[in-house]
Amino acid sequence: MTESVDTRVDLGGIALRNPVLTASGTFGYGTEFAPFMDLAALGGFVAKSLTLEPRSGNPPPRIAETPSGMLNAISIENIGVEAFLNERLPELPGDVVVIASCFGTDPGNYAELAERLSESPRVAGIEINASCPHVKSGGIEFGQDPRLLGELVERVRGVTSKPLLVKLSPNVTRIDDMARVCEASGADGICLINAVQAMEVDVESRRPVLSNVLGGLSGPAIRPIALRMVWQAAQAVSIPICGVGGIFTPEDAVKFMLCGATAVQVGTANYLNPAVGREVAEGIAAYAARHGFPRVADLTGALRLPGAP
Amino acid sequence: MTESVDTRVDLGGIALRNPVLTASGTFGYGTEFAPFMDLAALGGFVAKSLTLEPRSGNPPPRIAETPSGMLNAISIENIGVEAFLNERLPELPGDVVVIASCFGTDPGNYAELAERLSESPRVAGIEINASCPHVKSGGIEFGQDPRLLGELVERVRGVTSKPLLVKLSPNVTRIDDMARVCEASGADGICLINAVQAMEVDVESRRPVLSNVLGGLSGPAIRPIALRMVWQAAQAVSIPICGVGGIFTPEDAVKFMLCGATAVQVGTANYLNPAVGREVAEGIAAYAARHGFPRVADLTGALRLPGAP
Amino acid sequence: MTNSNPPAPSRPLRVAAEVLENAVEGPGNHRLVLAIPGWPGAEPGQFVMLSPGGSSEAERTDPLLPRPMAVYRGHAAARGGRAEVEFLLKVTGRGTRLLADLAPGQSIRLVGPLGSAFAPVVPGKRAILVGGGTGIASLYELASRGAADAEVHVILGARSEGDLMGVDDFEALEVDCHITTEDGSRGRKGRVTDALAELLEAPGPPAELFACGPTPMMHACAKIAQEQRLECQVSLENNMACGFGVCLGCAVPVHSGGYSLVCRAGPVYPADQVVWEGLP
Amino acid sequence: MTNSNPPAPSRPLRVAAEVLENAVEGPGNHRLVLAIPGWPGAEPGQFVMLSPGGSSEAERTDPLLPRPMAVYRGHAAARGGRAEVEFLLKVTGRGTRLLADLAPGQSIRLVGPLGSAFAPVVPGKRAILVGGGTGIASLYELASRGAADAEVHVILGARSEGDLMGVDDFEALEVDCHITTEDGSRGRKGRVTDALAELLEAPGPPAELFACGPTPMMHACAKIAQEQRLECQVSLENNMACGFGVCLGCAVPVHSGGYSLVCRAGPVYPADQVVWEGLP
Ligand SMILES: Cc1cc2nc3c(=O)[nH]c(=O)nc-3n(C[C@H](O)[C@H](O)[C@H](O)COP(=O)(O)OP(=O)(O)OC[C@H]3O[C@@H](n4cnc5c(N)ncnc54)[C@H](O)[C@@H]3O)c2cc1C
Ligand SMILES: Cc1cc2nc3c(=O)[nH]c(=O)nc-3n(C[C@H](O)[C@H](O)[C@H](O)COP(=O)(O)OP(=O)(O)OC[C@H]3O[C@@H](n4cnc5c(N)ncnc54)[C@H](O)[C@@H]3O)c2cc1C
Ligand SMILES: Cc1cc2nc3c(=O)[nH]c(=O)nc-3n(C[C@H](O)[C@H](O)[C@H](O)COP(=O)(O)O)c2cc1C
Ligand SMILES: Cc1cc2nc3c(=O)[nH]c(=O)nc-3n(C[C@H](O)[C@H](O)[C@H](O)COP(=O)(O)O)c2cc1C
Ligand code: FES
Ligand code: FES
Repeated sequence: MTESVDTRVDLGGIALRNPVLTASGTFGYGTEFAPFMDLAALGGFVAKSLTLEPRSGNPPPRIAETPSGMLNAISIENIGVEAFLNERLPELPGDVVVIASCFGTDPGNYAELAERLSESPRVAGIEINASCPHVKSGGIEFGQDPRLLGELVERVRGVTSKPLLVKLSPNVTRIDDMARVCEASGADGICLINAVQAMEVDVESRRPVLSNVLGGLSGPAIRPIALRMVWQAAQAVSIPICGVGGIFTPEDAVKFMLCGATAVQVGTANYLNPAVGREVAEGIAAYAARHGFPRVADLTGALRLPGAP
Repeated sequence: MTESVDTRVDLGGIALRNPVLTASGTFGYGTEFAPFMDLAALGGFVAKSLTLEPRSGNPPPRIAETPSGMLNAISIENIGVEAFLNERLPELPGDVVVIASCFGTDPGNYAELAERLSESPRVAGIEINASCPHVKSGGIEFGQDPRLLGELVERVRGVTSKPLLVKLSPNVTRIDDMARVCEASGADGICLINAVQAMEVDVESRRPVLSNVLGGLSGPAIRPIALRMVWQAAQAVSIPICGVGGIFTPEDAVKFMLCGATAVQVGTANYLNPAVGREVAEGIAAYAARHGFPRVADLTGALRLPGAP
Repeated sequence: MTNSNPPAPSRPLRVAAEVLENAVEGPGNHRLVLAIPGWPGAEPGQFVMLSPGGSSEAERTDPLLPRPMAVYRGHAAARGGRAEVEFLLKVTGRGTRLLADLAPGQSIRLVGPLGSAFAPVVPGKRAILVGGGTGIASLYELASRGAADAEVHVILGARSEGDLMGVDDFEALEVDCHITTEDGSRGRKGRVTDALAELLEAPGPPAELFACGPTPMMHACAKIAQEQRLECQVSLENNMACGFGVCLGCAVPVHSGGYSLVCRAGPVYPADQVVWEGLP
Repeated sequence: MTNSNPPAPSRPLRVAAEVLENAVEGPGNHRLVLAIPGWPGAEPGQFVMLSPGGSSEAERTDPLLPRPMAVYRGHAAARGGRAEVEFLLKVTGRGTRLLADLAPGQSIRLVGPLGSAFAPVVPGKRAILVGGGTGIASLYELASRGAADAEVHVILGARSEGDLMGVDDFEALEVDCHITTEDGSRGRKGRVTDALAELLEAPGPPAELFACGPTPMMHACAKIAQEQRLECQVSLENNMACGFGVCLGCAVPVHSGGYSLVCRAGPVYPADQVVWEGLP
């Protein structure tokens, strides 16, 4: 029954064999997961956010556990775009869909990165990380100011013809406004949400648990917030949406699709279960089959509102 | 040892015997808790938000459970200000500190309510609910727009000489800006956070689980977000702050105080343990004693930042 | 058309109870026996809130909310002066799964007794008790206490034999028992309302109804009662966060205007007070 | 000053393991024996990630993250072709509390073996193994395998007698055992580093150190090794979310520049690679 379901979706021009991606920063550069699953079982994955130069991140402690969630302040530690293109990408099997994530401190950085990434035929799409919740400059500022965000997206749009996704910050008053800005500035799709800015304190030492003081909250705790934002964004724009935030099970993923997501990203769950992406993809197909949807793409927006039959 | 700790705090002119209040909407009108504890064991409580006229709220379902949290969309169901003043307040023992919460659709409503409440000597302070996450008009709009919020606070300030607290919405880009507006408009203190706007879906029926579609997320899941916002607000203003969001244990409350809160409110935890407010108050005093603080008020802002000794 | 008033509720307590027994009863049903210090007793139809985490366990915040469970059967104070109270629970999700996993000796947080009780059966009338699924658990005390005063008929229904609860206990009482299952695996094939309609056709003293089960079933019983002008009390199973009237989460619309709190004014209502149309 | 290279790590697996035994060992310590299907074996110093929820239990999302646990001792495949692997765990918080509560027959999710191993003891040298608190668990296999090749000394320390783990197992090996407790409740009163200093003063072949325990203790061992120009390998206990190098949460600063991942390049490091100053 599941076999007869068409699992393919189109995420702003990126053809995916199923709607499940793994989220940036939670899937390394892909190869780390090879012992646990065939990477081609995923729709694709978003690599750790890259900067022009390698970057070494925050001092420890960088992570903490919170109720049904985790806090992190890694600060975009990464190997840099050149090592990614020259060392990591070639290690990946050709049938794996790779989306590259860009991070910078000004639109110029971002554009330069996107340009460099666009040269590689192995990069299926580009995700702009406009939302890192704990880097001191860059990232979140773009995700919180509609004018800056618009400039950033336009600038990157100008240098790449690859499918362009924008990853939004949840730390805003109106997510629908931010979604509209992305659409108007030429994005092919939006991904939301990044981690929610948060904090944790150790009462015995009376210190913040993270060296960075502030961090990003991820995991099941934020799922109802992410779901709300995806629903609000889906009302506001017609470009495709990729739902991210606390997805651990196929049912979680289906909720995001019903609320309007074309695809989803699984993040924190990878740490607990390195094969979760494949399991979520299989489970979505099984759900579609059980509920009589011939294509998983038909789940997108299939929420029944109160009063509707 | 605990006995020797001075537990009193001053929350913007409201003298509290200890820093623990119970949060609006989670403690009814107080008397519901009499079977479970002596209400005078609390610093005080904030009654369910009131409107000028009685109000009957949303159709069911109104609540749902989420990972380490709950969603609600009650929509300020309440008995109205007159019944509160004439029927409920007189039932409460004289030594219980009662803070009244006001909700309206325009500054005029709020002011009228505050005026009426100010006539009662039993009302120790007034909390403006500028942040209900699921009422269609009023509430959250004020909490999300600095200009509207400033107008609202000024208007209410003009009609009452009672201590005036403003309860802020977490659904904003910059909580520090909202805190500053309150301070500049004459508030005596701010309370944060109200529930986070969120959503949940039932995959079997493919419907939102709440009749209202959107609801407010509360409980431990949001505690790291609340803690971050309290810390940010404490950096921005010098009026006292009351920390709210996911407090279940004395240690949770201490975290908020270390981040700058003068007092705390316990919300969702009351549903699981109707005596939790007393237990948190006792536990804060024990913590202060154990850590050598002669007054619990000394915990406020006692966080050690990285690099500090 | 008012029933005699239900008895005044006992003052609820919050306490850690000890698990004495937790036995499997057919697939997915458990009989949980708790020793509850200071238990004031409960009236038929009342319930408690049980926190799935257990209280000896390290604090976990998921699942967060306590679960409402009807007091199935109370026993006179037995071991160590603590009351023994029995619950029948069906595993339907995460919370009940954790309750079913509790081992004897573990302790669990409880608030109760809570809610309104069924008004007692009226002597001289035919009391017909209709229980569907987990609703069966709310009716045992009523059947047991009523049997002395009135002609008591009990209809117990579920989807399948394995979903039935407590049938042997009811059959051991001096009452007339009817079993229905939707798949016919035990008793009469069909719904409780089919059996009810049949029972009402039989000659006898005037009937009054007491029903507990899923909302659609309660609605169906209310309709039958209205058509035949019978007294009918229903007990509702709404989602609850607190159980004692402060979260306002368990609201049900009532004809007297606005909403009523199922945990406080209910769970037992005269069937004609509830606005059934549009209930989820 | 480089040690012989550690053995190539086995490919990790993700699997549901079955609890065979979970016995209390003194206050707050547990000996957990798991049957792990397909277990490839582990080298001394490697660890696994254990998910406290158990896998048969209803899904709960709190506590969320798996916990790192050293492989204490592996046994040759025993029951049903599955390897039996032993862990010693100390209850320090919610996660380890839940691990300690697992009952035989329950299943638990595991990822492993993970991380780097200790380079083997060098024949002809004096291998001094220093374990503090939970760090003791990482050293048993090294002591056991090394005893054939070298003169092995083991120093096991903890705050108090009840916090010691596995002492009897070490004493049953052909190695020289020293016990220290901070309160003097067992063995010598003081810290492991006191015993280490004394041992290093005794005449004998050149010494090399292998240490596992809390960061301040590792730092102290590193200092002694530096002062006395000894080879020293330390195993670090950082907080971890994934255990296989993708969250970047377990970083430790290293002299070669930037950060190293304790779960992947570590947990075992040559002591002089780590930048100790300012570590929490
Ligand atoms: C007054 C009353 C008495 C009850 N008596 C019994 C009894 O004696 N035996 C028994 O087996 N069950 C009884 N129930 C139903 C029982 O409370 C639910 O089956 C249980 O809460 C489901 O929890 P779960 O975690 O297993 O399911 P989930 O579906 O995982 O629960 C998710 C959420 O929905 C809520 N929820 C789901 N279904 C119900 C429901 N039917 N009623 C209330 N809340 C629900 C839960 O509280 C939780 O917040 C009673 C309910 C009420 C209101
Ligand atoms: C490589 C390695 C091997 C280990 N081997 C053992 C062993 O064999 N036996 C044993 O008893 N313990 C061992 N530990 C320590 C053990 O992992 C922690 O004690 C445990 O994670 C604490 O979890 P908790 O929930 O009980 O404590 P909590 O303090 O409640 O945990 C809160 C958070 O802090 C993290 N955390 C707290 N302390 C530590 C710590 N010391 N190390 C890593 N994470 C921590 C947890 O993962 C969790 O995310 C090892 C740690 C590492 C890194
Ligand atoms: C440790 C960690 C590192 C992350 N790094 C990045 C990153 O580099 N770029 C990015 O866009 N998002 C990053 N994220 C955010 C995730 O991609 C995701 O948006 C977020 O965690 C919410 O999803 P989840 O709840 O499924 O984890 C990171 C998250 C975590 C937990
Ligand atoms: C069911 C429910 C009803 C609430 N009603 C109100 C209300 O009427 N007025 C108000 O200011 N806050 C209301 N709140 C928000 C709480 O006061 C509190 O700000 C929020 O729940 C976060 O705290 P907590 O996580 O401790 O519950 C309500 C919360 C819940 C769960
Ligand atoms: S369950 Fe909270 S008011 Fe009824
Ligand atoms: S624990 Fe995740 S990278 Fe080391």
